[in-house]
Amino acid sequence: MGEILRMEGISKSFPGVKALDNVNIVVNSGEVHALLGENGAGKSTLMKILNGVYAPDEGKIIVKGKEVSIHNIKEAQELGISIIFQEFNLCPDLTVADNVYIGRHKNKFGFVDAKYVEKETQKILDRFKLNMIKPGDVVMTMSVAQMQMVEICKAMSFDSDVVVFDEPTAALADSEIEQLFMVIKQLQKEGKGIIYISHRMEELSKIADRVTVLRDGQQVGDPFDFASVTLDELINRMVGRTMEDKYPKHERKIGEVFFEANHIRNKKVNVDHIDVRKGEILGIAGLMGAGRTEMARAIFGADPVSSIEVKVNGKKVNVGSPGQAIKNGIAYLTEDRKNEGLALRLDCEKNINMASMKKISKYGFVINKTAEENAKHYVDALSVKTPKLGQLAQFLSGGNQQKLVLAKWLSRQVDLLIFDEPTRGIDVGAKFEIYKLMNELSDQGVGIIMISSELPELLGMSDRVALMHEGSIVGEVIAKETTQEEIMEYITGLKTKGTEREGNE
Amino acid sequence: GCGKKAADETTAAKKDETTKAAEEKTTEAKKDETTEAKKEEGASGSKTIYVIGKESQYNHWLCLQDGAEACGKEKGYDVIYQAPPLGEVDIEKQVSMVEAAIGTKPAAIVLAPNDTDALAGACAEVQEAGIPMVLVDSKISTEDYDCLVALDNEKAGADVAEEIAQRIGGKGQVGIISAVPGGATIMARENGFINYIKEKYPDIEIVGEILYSQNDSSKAMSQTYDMLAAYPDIKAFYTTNTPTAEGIASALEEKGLGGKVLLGSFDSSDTINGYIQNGTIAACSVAEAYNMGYESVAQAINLIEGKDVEKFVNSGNSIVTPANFDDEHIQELLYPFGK
Amino acid sequence: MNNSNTVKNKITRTKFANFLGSMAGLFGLIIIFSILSRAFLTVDNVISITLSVAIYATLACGISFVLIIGGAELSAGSVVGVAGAIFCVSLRAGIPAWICIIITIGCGILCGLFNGFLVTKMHLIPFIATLGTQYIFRGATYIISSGSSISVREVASEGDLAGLKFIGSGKILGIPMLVYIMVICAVILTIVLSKTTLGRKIFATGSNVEAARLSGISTDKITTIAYMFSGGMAGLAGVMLTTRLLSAQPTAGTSFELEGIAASVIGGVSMMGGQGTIPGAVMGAFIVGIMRNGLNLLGVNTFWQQVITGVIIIVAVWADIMRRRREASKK
Amino acid sequence: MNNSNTVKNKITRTKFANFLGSMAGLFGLIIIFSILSRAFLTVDNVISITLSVAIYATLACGISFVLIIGGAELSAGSVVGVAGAIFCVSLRAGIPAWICIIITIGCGILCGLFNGFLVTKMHLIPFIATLGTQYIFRGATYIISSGSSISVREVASEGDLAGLKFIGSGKILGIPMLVYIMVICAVILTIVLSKTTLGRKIFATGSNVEAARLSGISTDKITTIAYMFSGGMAGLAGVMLTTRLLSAQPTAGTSFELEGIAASVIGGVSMMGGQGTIPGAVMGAFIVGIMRNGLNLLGVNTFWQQVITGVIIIVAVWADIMRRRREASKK
Ligand SMILES: Nc1ncnc2c1ncn2[C@@H]1O[C@H](COP(=O)(O)OP(=O)(O)OP(=O)(O)O)[C@@H](O)[C@H]1O
Ligand SMILES: Nc1ncnc2c1ncn2[C@@H]1O[C@H](COP(=O)(O)OP(=O)(O)OP(=O)(O)O)[C@@H](O)[C@H]1O
Ligand SMILES: [Mg+2]
Ligand SMILES: [Mg+2]
Repeated sequence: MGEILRMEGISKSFPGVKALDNVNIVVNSGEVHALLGENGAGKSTLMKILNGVYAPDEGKIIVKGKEVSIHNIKEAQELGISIIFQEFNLCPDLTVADNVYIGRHKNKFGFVDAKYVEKETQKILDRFKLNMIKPGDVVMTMSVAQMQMVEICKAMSFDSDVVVFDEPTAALADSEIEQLFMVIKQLQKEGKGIIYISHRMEELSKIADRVTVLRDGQQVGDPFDFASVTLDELINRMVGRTMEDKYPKHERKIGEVFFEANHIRNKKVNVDHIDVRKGEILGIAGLMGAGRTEMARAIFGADPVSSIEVKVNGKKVNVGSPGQAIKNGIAYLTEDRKNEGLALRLDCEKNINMASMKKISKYGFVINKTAEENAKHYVDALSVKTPKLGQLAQFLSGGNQQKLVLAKWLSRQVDLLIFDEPTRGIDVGAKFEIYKLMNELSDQGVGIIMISSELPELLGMSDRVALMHEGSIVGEVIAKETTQEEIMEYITGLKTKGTEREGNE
Repeated sequence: GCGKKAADETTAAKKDETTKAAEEKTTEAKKDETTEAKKEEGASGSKTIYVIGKESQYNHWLCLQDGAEACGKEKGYDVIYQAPPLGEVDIEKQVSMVEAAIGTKPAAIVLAPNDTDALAGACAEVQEAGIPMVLVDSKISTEDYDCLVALDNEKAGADVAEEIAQRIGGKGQVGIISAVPGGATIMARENGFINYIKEKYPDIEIVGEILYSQNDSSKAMSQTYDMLAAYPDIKAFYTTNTPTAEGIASALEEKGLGGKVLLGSFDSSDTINGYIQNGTIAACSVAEAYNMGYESVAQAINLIEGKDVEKFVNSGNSIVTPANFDDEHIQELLYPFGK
Repeated sequence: MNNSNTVKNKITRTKFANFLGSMAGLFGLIIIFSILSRAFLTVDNVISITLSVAIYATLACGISFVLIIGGAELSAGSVVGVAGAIFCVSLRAGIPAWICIIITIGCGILCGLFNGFLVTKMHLIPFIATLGTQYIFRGATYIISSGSSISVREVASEGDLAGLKFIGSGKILGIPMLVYIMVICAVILTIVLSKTTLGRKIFATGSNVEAARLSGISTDKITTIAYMFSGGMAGLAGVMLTTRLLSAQPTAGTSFELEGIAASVIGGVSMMGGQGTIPGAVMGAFIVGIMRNGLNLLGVNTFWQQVITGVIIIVAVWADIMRRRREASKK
Repeated sequence: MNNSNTVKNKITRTKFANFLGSMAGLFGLIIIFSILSRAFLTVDNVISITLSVAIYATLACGISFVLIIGGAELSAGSVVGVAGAIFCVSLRAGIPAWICIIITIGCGILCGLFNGFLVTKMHLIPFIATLGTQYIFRGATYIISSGSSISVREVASEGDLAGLKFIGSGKILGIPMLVYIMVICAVILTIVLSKTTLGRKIFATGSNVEAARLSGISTDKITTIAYMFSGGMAGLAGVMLTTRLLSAQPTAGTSFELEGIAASVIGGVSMMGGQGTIPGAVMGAFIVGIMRNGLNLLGVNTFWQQVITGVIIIVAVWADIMRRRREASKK
């Protein structure tokens, strides 16, 4: 087990953020090196530096004893370093084999040796026993997990010594995760060094050998063996404070049930019943792909459903389109704010007022003063950092963009707010503000559904937690009375309960 | 309509013979040859004559079509009139049309070629296929045709030049806004005018470059304005086809210059006729289109029936001016389908 | 309050800067041509420029709506043609002229509705949908007019003819009626786009259709409305053209859509959607019109004019991209 | 080995299914017309169809490259025009015909290079870049030809004339030379697109330009090459048209680009990039050509033909979208 990669004294600043501050990491061959830290701790940035996406401000990279400088992904690959990003870099119209060999097809006089490429791809697939993927499959038709496997094959086709996985399980179902782990173990056996980034503590125990922890861009202590610490200690190192600090303490006055949705059915969702009380935060837990987003979109009328019944204050309402859902007091904050939440090329004011046209207009004419005052009110209330109301949304940082989306719905004043991963990619300070806001909203009697992949956040913020597994709600727990372990048991499908209870109601 | 009467007069002698002969023949033929004709249709001797024009929207072509169809009807032939949808610029499609026509083995093909060279190949193909080939309106650059029925565009251009020159007193500035560059007819009309002026009226100055409207009337209007601004003393405009003439005329009228700045043009349309009547257009060469169509089919039939045919048949034109506007013949020519 | 004021000022300033971009081009042209040709800056010539631009500008205003929503509009020229034919045919049917105008604009709006239907309900990409309707509407023009040009003098009643002549070539205070029409339309569309909720919805849809939909905007409806605006303006442009020429030709409006798109884009309307202004589009039309006029005055031949038009399109859009980049990097 | 075989079958099957889509349309048309017109399925007519389609199909093959890369190509028609002019002018200069052909195609490729430059280096969106060059190249055509049509008979030497006539209207084994040229080009481009690394890079760039770039493909270069292919094919189409007509018109090729785009898209080439085949594009050209021919034979008037062309574009693309949706939902 020799050292194959060393990053020394790496620092990197972005305008306004010190993303990395003197970070060191050493990877040995045949080990799975976990890189842990909160959102925004700088993990991805470190890996992007390793792969030449960003240049470090300071520090050096040493591969197999030789100092190197890496300027792009291709150079990294040639040095035997591959990364599997969470957002894929595949060409959807091409086949698996073509994607694996993209840009470097073996050729005779410029002709593609399709047979060779397919054979080689097949070899790699065989090596990892990925027999459900064929070299000739078109990527567009594959599932997310399969696409990830293609990315891995691509990395392996370079015969890389170091493979980086940046949150690989984020989009995978359980069985798929098992398969991924098998692949990783295989790599390990072959003597590769693996850097593994994940927010899921539970799965780490299955594969991680050593751990490096980052916190706010700084390294916390030296790397240590995973087996030598308990999970609690690990989290303590990552967060640097106890759980109580992270979520604002709050007493909620919960009213009666005002929102109900029944028989939500479509391809991905099969939910019989879900309800929300006034002033309540209902958490939704589930693994990625459990269908939480799909359920939320169905309630919001964003996607077609085969059946749904929504009652607000006991009255059946129509949610055939987002417009109708909004009219009935339902709002939805998408998980993908760049593509679905914001009009990036419009300014803050227009984004904030986008869902509140009535409020800022008379007889269909916009009253500029009202519009600006309204926007300004929410910019102040959420302390959105922007030089001016006329700033285009695309120039705001991620957290401030998220606040803009929030401002849009606060301005609309709805009864039910569905937050889908509201704190994804948001720094600690901004998270805390969003939590406070959620509390304020619940004080005003607004019901909240919060979808989150971070169990601590769910436990810290919600009153009840509905548990989803493979499209159905398989149970419901009271946040104060449960543990992460219990929730995990439900959402991984080990345990079901409460489905009968809901059925009986 | 279509100035048919007048046309009859102009080529009276010729026509009497041909039509009478044909009439006799057809009536006989109807009795004796119907069965035979039917058989022939199955083989190659169909009774269909394709007339492929340049376009199908302006009176000139409608009249030509009328004349052609009238002649066909008179003599017992089916005349099918076709034209490319984009009009004169649509050369490639016209070639395809001729080729498609050859494919159906018609009795004869009458063609108004959109281009002198471009259609030459197609005409040769027609002749190779043993189908009588009559050109109408314009010629091609080769001799691969049996007969040409046309008006001499260069001479017509000179006719218009003479009329305009007379009206402006033989001196002053004249501007030319033409249609689409390149076409043989258009070029002949441009050259006829320019050469005549240069030769006969050295005191008349043709100003600036020839502008091209691309058959867009609104562009022609703007170009007229621009010419007027650049050459405030301009005495007359000359143009080579209908859409451009309409544009220039309405620009002149808009400026209140109708009849003060003269316009010489070609071919008629309802709109053009109005402009002649009110004096905006001072001279307009109108081809005897009905006669052209009629004569082209008549020659085609002569060829089908194995008669001798001359290589060139002039179909003639008239210069319409505000002065002769009310003449009976001119009225027939301008309002072939009634007002 | 103080704070809010500076915010407002800043917004105004940015908009003004954008506007200046096109203005600079316009004034550059004007200055060059007034130096090179004495005939250029005369009252007559200025009026004749506005007159030649009026129809294109009207069309460009409508097309801008579609471009802002992120669509494409290749059928506008054919709608101009079909509108002229419908106008004359309905005049011929003895319908009073002002009703004919309404009918014609209505038909233009229907054409837009059809485009909108193809794009939103049949999910065709806008380029293909409007390419198809370009053929369809042009064919319809030929069919309606039986393929021949129709003279307004022949089909309109005496009284109507006078009115139509006045619209097409009359003047009030020395300014042609068509220019008034264009200006009125531009003002109305500017107000719609910048002052109404509809305008905001159009920008939102053009900027990010999914975000707009999830904000409760019925983006299909808004998209269709944008196409209807474009169709309606093309219909009006058809009426304007017909009254100006006093005849409707079946080929009228051919390739006007490209001129309209070029004008919009030169004036800063983004073909990616979400950006653009009506005054910008009008200015774009003027840039093209002034250039044509100036080159005609200078006696530059039509062939070079085509080349120069192409160059101006490319340079104008490129300058726009550069300006935006600079702004982005400045922030 | 067994495994790899089934894989191949799958690929072949999918491609075949796509191909079948267009084929179905084609055969549908053929059957309908052969029933309706006895003249349709004659040898002569079939040859005349292939002849009339040859030039459009050649053009569509080149345009497909640009569409597959995710671009737009509005200048192809003007390149056809400029190519014709250059061809005749170089003939006039006394250069042997075969060298003139190479020069002309070379100029077409240069036009493509210029488009590629505008798109990749000046970052213009393809629609605008090629709209601009449409004007520029058309203007250049007029300038080069001095605005008048040039007769090949006048400018070519005796020997060359015979050769050019043979290319334009000669036949071997009863099949016109132009058809051979078209087929050879289609075969070559098919091979380039499906068998070479260049082809893979083109698909990769069109499918996901960012992924392609990160994988070390110089997407700018590939994009430019695609435009150069299109330019080169347009240049060749210009030569073909000139030899067929034996003259170069300054207006030659006007709006050919729309026909070419329509053909490609009807044949299943996606305007969003990443999808399409050359045989598909050729088939698309044939669908349009057969329809025109059939309607001519049936004596349908040209006005209705325009409408029908538009309808076919819309229906073909819509059917394609539906098929893809069905496939996507199947998986
Ligand atoms: N391109 C960028 N421009 C500006 N700031 C950036 C950029 N990329 C990252 N950052 C900032 O750098 C910090 C570290 O980000 P990074 O993506 O490395 O976090 P992470 O540890 O991967 O978090 P997560 O677990 O959410 O993926 C964050 O504050 C982020 O906002
Ligand atoms: N647009 C899409 N096309 C194809 N598959 C999708 C799409 N959106 C989601 N999926 C897949 O559908 C499944 C359910 O996704 P969904 O987003 O509902 O899960 P989720 O529980 O909300 O998880 P997340 O934490 O990602 O929000 C996943 O496997 C996901 O990859
Ligand atoms: Mg990260
Ligand atoms: Mg989700």
